[in-house]
Amino acid sequence: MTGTTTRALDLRYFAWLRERIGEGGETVETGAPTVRALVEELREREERYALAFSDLRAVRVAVDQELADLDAPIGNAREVAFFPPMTGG
Amino acid sequence: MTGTTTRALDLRYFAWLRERIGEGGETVETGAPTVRALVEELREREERYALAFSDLRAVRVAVDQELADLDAPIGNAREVAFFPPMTGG
Amino acid sequence: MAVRVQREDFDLGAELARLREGRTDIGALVSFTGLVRDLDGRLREFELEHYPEMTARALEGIEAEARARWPLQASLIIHRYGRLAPGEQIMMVATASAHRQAAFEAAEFLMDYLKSRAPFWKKETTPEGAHWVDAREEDEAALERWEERR
Amino acid sequence: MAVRVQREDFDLGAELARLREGRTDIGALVSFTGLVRDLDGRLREFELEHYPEMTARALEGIEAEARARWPLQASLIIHRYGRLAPGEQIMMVATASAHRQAAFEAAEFLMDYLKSRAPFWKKETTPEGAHWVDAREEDEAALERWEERR
Repeated sequence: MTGTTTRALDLRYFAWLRERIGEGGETVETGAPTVRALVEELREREERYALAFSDLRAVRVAVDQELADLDAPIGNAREVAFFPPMTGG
Repeated sequence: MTGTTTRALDLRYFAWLRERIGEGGETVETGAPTVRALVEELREREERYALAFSDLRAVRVAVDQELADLDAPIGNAREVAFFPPMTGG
Repeated sequence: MAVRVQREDFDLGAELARLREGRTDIGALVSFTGLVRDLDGRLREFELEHYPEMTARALEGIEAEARARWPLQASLIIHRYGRLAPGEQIMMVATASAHRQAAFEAAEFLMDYLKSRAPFWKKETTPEGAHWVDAREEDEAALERWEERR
Repeated sequence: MAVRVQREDFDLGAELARLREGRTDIGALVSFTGLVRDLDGRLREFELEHYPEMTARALEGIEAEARARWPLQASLIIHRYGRLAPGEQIMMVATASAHRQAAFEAAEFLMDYLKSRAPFWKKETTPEGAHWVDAREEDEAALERWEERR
């Protein structure tokens, strides 16, 4: 993150992503421009993140509570959420 | 019906067929081998039958309470019913 | 597994509750209810004539066909006859299955057959007079999609 | 025109009765109810996790999409979360329209989207342990039929 502006971002985890990471959410300081870059930062941080994000095909993302793509820009979003494919209904 | 054996057959009429013929049912003596032949007999009998059966595309038939074709044999059936296309549900 | 033909109204909620009562093998429950429509407030009378000796038999045949085609845990058809008021319930079908697709398909199949193959006739009276409701060509056409799959 | 996300159970019959109360413009009312299945009696716990800040918004988006596609007189989505017992109601959708095709299609559309696009996750616990229910590939595939029609 050298040279880039960082800012506070709320992260949320659900279902087995929450269980693997060990918490339902946290606030991080990040300069990641996209969700994918954010995931890379998290993976490098600790083993439990690397494990939770080991298969990205099994991970879904919401940016400010709207479903989004892994390559979505984070922009001025306040909250990014990670979870497995949904099983409503 | 000369030369053929006739027998008693219960007829039933529903919806506008019942209204045009003026009754819900009757018992007739007939030797008609098929429903179509029976309809011909009725048509010749009285004007109200000719009217009710003027457009056979609008007439459905049940023989002994099972949907049947106009050319279905009457056989040993006890009851033949005539009605317009059904509008259940 | 039940068919009822009756003059009286029915309690949709109670029927659906009874269908799944004490069971844990149903994942999906679908219901359809047909109601007397009166868009412009001009409907004076609505009457359903039927062919009593044939009706229950026809409905049971339709239900048996649905149960042969889809894995249903339960099914129900109730159809009324006689004079009904605007907004009243005309009939209902309910289908219960492990998964939603079977429950939805079976309910649609039952309705498509009921529309064109159950011996009921609807008569509406407005200030202009009485008329028998025409069968809709789409209803006959709707049956074809089930024929293809046989 | 209503979406509810709640821990408590709901009264299916009362909800359907309320939907058509005092109305005469509804010809067809379709409901779907999802229930907790436990075929072999081995389900110890069933839990529905959700993303509270997103759930209502997601359901309202799905409902608005259905109302844009079909002429619906009324619609309702209720989805529960939390711990549920075998046989309990998980959720319901109801759609009301003038004709049956619109009501059926809209209900199926809502269900297809709810299955894969509403932020709920199911966890089942049996004597062997707990596991998160996998999304079914058919459920993702079911969405495609609605994409084509756009």
